[in-house]
Amino acid sequence: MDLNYSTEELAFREQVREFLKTQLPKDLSESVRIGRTLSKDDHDRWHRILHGRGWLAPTWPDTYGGCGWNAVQRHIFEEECCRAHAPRVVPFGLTMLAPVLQKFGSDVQRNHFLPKILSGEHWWCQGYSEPGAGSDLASLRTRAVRDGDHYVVNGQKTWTTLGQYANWIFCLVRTDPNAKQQEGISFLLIDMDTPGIEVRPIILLDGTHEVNEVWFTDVHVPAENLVGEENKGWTYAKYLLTHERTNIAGVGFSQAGLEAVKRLARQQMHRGRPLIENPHFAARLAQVEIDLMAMATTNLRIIAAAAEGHAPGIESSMLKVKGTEIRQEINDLARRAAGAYALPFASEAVIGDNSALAPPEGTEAVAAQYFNNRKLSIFGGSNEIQKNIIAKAALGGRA
Amino acid sequence: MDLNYSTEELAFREQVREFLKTQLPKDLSESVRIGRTLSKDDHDRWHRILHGRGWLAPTWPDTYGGCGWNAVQRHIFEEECCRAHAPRVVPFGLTMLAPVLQKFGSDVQRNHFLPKILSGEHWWCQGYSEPGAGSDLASLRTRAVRDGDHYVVNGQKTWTTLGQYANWIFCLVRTDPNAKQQEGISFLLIDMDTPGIEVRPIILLDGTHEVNEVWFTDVHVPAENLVGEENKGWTYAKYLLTHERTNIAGVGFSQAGLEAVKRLARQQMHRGRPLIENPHFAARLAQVEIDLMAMATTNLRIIAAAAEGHAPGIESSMLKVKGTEIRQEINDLARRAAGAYALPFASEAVIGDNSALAPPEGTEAVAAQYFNNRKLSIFGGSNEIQKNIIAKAALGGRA
Amino acid sequence: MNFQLTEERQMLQDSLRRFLSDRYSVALHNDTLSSPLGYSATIWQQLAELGMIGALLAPEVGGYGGAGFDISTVFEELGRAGVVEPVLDCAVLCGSLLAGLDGAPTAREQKLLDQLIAGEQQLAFAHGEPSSRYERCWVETRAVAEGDEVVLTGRKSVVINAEAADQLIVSARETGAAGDRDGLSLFLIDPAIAGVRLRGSALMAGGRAAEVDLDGVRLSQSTRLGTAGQAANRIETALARAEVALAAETLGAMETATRLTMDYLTTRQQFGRLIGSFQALQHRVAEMLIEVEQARSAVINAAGHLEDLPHMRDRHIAAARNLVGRTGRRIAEESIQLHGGIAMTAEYELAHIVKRIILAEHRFGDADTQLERFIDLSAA
Amino acid sequence: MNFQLTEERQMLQDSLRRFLSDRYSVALHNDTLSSPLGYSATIWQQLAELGMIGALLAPEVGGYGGAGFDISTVFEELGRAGVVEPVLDCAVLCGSLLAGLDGAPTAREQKLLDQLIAGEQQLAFAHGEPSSRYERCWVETRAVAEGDEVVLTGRKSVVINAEAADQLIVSARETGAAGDRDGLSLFLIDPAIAGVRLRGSALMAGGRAAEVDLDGVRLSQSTRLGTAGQAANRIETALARAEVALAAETLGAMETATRLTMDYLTTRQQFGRLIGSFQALQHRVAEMLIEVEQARSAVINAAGHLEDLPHMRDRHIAAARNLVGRTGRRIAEESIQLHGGIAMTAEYELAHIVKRIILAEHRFGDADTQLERFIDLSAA
Repeated sequence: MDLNYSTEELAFREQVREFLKTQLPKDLSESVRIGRTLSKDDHDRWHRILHGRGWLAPTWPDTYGGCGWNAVQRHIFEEECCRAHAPRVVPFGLTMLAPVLQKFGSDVQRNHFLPKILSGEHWWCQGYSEPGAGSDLASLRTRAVRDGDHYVVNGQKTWTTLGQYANWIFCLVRTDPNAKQQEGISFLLIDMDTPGIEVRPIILLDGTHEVNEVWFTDVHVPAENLVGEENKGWTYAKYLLTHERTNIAGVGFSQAGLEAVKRLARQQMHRGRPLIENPHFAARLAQVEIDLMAMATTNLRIIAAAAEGHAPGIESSMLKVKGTEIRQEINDLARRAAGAYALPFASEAVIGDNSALAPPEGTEAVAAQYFNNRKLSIFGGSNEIQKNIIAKAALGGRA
Repeated sequence: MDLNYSTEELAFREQVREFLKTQLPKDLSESVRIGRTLSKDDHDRWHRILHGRGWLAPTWPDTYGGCGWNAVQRHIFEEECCRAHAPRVVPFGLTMLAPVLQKFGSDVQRNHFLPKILSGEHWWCQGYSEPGAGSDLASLRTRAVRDGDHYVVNGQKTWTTLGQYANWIFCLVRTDPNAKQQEGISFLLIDMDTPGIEVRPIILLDGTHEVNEVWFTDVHVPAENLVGEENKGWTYAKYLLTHERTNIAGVGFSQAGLEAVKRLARQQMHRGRPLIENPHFAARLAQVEIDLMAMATTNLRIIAAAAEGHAPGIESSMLKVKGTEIRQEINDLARRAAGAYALPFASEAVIGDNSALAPPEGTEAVAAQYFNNRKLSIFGGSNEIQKNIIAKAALGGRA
Repeated sequence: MNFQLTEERQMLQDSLRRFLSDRYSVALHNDTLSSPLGYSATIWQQLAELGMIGALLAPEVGGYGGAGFDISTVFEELGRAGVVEPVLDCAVLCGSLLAGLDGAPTAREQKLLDQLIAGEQQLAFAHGEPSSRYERCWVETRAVAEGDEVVLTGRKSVVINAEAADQLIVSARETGAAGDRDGLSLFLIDPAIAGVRLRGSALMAGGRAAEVDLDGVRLSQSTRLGTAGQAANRIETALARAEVALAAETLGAMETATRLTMDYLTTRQQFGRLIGSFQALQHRVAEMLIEVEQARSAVINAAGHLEDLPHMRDRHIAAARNLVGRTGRRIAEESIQLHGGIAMTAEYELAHIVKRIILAEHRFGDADTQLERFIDLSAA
Repeated sequence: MNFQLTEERQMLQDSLRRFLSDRYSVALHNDTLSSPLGYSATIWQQLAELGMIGALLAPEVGGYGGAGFDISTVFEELGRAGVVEPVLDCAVLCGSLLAGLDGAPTAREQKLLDQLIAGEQQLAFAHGEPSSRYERCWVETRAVAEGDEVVLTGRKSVVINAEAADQLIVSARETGAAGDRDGLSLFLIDPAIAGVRLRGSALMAGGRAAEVDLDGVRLSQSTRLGTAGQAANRIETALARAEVALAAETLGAMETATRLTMDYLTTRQQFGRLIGSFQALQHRVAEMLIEVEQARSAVINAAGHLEDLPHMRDRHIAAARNLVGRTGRRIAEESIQLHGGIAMTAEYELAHIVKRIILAEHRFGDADTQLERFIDLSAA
């Protein structure tokens, strides 16, 4: 047992810190820190900087331009990025589609698409969810009918994150309507510029536009954009979902969030003393910090096992559940700390003038983040689905 | 809307208080207050005192010797008894069997048994649960086979509360093994002195003996001890269970328990100040007190509706769940308040010498009560069963 | 003991419920959120015509209600529909400040009250400050007498309805230190006068608020409402009434959230079954229903003690707002979770309702603050 | 970073687990609960022969372990089996007090340590007092020097293993006020000497304790362990080691409770189905499993920082004991609830396990006390 990083790991961390200190633009880290919504350009800039350093694709094999890092190094990189308030890299191409192409794609597909993911020429989004099929993904109804050397796609996808910026979408489509639910599904790559595609914004309760509906009306997709075999798409989809789980615990986000709450609670006053000294607030804060300390170690245990080649099983589900509970609790604490300043909309307050009447620093986005992050326990396999998985595995064939 | 008792109700409360002040033996209330286990004689004494006053059977119709109280009066009586630390009246004969006899028994049975319940000559216990049939009561397997003018009973009952003191037991027995589960059950009255009955103690985790197993081996029960019709016992059993729900919220017990915790927390010291001033302990205490204040009003709302003739529906289940959660939380607070003094067994500490080395007052039984009252959320229809009932009723035929 | 609404209150409830279920749509909600006023002037006028504002004020000052159960009846309905109009700020807070504690209102106060009841007057209470958090008497804004005038200097935070208000009621300290009950006064201010500066924002759950800067604002002494330095009781009473209103509003919103969730669970299919048939979700619905009943009882307790002695009144209010804060959060979060993503879209009613529930905790004290108050009042 | 047990610790774990699963039955448990000693002298001797006591002490004092992960490895196994023998009190607490902080133990101390490791010495630490609650330096018992002698007066509360102990280690104050770190000393006392009075009780979760009255107990100055008035560090280190042990013990007990619950859910039928097939119960099992992993991580953090600087060490220990206290309660209560009544009978293993879990919170500080410590240490 040894809870400390090795000398090599510490040296690596130093290298990452130095990079972030010198290469991460200050305006980007400031936006992330205060919870401002990032523009497409913000995302692109950071993408290019990481690509320039060769650190864009930690999970890719070396042959495709990965970093050759093990699980512990990847963890260190993520932890440091969170601490430095680096933007989160948009994952749809890099960590979701790419592994599928690397394992199941044709040589032509790999050679064509992977470099464009790295360069940023292609911005991918995910066409999985449909209205009426939330956690029950396999009940999807978007149809693709083979017509010569094309598929003709009709149907609707939803919850398409940042679809407004994307120029490509990978989709699960039903190619055999008579097969059983999880059979008859295929995995298609679709250029968003193809006629018949319409992207409609979904405005969330906090006023943000981060997800979309994508409608397909007689969209013609070249047959060479089929990944793997027709009707085998469910296999690839499941493989992709295991990669969606990278950094599922969100330890770094929680640690950064907790620090932000502490800063706010040191500055907000209550009966003439900093709020952080109030015993009831301090108790909530300590409680979640203790939970986070434990979860960070659970996360490291799983990472250490992964670095030795053990594939995580239900541990991923455990980290998803506890990790999102902790992040949501931190969001709740942040809104609490802000007091009445949680009431106004962030958008106006942040973007408005910087007069003496501005709200206190750190209160701008707390309510929006609280509401927005209710999604954490819903998407990526709801926490209920995760508990089903854990129980089924633990009780085995026995119940 | 009026949250106050009427003048008549206040006068009634005064009458009850006066009675308790003058008639409740001090040693009994002291035993109840500190959580000492009551002896058979303790129970019998209080039973006789209430009988003497005519206040033993608040829920019985006047014709059988009831008090003629409405729901609000019954509530006031229970509330005052709890506040005065009166022993709880053993309910098996008075509030469980008696309503069944009054509604479904023969004249002979009513005339024979009801007066002996009031006089205390018969101490009843309940033969419902069986090993392997907890919340799923209808799966019971104890058999009764008709043989001339007798039934011959074989099988086993369990969780028989205070069965060691009882001389009569009412039992659910299976009289038609071929019928569907809830049919083929009959309701039998059995003299515990009949040959073939054996009572075996079950010792609980807190060392107490309050429940038993009752074994039946070729026990001959006169056929006239069948209540109602053969194979209709499930109907009577369900009717009985609705009466088990009297005072299901346990508001009075919780209020008395909360007062006890406060006394203890005023006396226990922490860093040289009374524990009750510690903000974290005070927060726990306030939280449960607030919950209890609300539940007391929920209880009164249901009682007021009952006094006007509305039969409570899922409200009983709601009170059961919330009421037991609150009582268990108060038990948890009591053990917390006692600190290290929760570790020793109450039995020795209470009954031992009263030297200067005795434990602080109020700490004697806290751990035992905490463990013992885990039963509250299990028996009388587990809280899970109650939630099933609530959800089924609320979601209607819709799910 | 009696838990039935009086006939009058039953009628008020019925007419409000009918009006709001006819008129208060999600589309209206979304339009209102981004509107310049932050509320609908039409709805406001119609609510006044329904007599809803008068129901919140006592007959002595021209209303025909004003008791705790009047307030809770009205606000439960407003909460059920997710109404964002500034009823609480104009009618309850400012109405109570104008109606005052003892004796009859002055002629000027009565005129404002009449206009208020008719829906012709918008008001805002400028009380909270950057360092006050939820303390009721933490006022650092100073009022300094200079001859016939008083000069106000300070900053008021998150003043709801300030931009729309014809008049602001501003609290300021004439003597003493921040936190003292003594020394507080109230002033009636036209927000257009010199030295008053506003910076407005839309509120996430509807309505608008402003930061208010008071930079040497010169007022006539006659703008003071009531006796100099003695406003603490009046402020506390107004806040007590507002807290009962807010608790009832949240209760109503909790009812709607629970109803929407039950409707969803009994119509939505997943894995080939109604999702309401999954036992794990059923148990959570059962727990939600229990919490709603607890919240209802807490609101009854608070409303029923609103006319009680301040100490008793405030203890019940703190209890109710703590309970409603806690259970409200649970209902809001569970409603979203049991729905899934749909609950988070602005096109769906629940999105508005949960924002009302959660952000109510940020007015006059969240669950923790209320717990502290309850502890202090219980020890006293 | 490495989360594997060393080979030696793996062997220790295996041999303990094998021995306890062979020998530590529910029947033994029930017999022991009501026995005069409160523990089994046979089991105690066998544990010593297995080298279990030596594993808890450092090589410098005759053991072959003594690090945080040695303690956590041993106690997780003791917890899994629900062992009631006074390993924590004799070997960890008193062993650490005798092994001391700096320098080698004296000859007398080393002799006691050798006997302890061999299983030939029973000890008890008489430290807690009626008003100390869980404060580590709250000692009101006074030690007053009179020539070559010291006179002890005071009362010690719930001293575990006091009756069985050949020697008591008693804390007393030579100078200062209750709560001061300065002024504390430790004395080694034969409990049979004049002025010492014991009143014993069985403990609900196994073992026995006594109230200890010290009525002018006259001791030789040579009975003092270490420097006069400087015992606080030694006490705090011993308590830190005991808290790591206790947290690991509770973790082991949580594992057993969870395992028994899963076994029960997969064998017990109700309403014609395995009860483990009910989704509401499945989700609760999933939550239990998550909490056990959290507790395991918390214990690793505490054990891994036991040799760290006191401030860092104590912060991790407070965190671990808070988390284990909270999650332990949840596991204990959920295990009972998911079983139903059977869980509460003394004939069933779980009854003993849940008592160990819950009552562990009553040693050295419950979850709230640990939270306060964590807050204090985080602010420092």
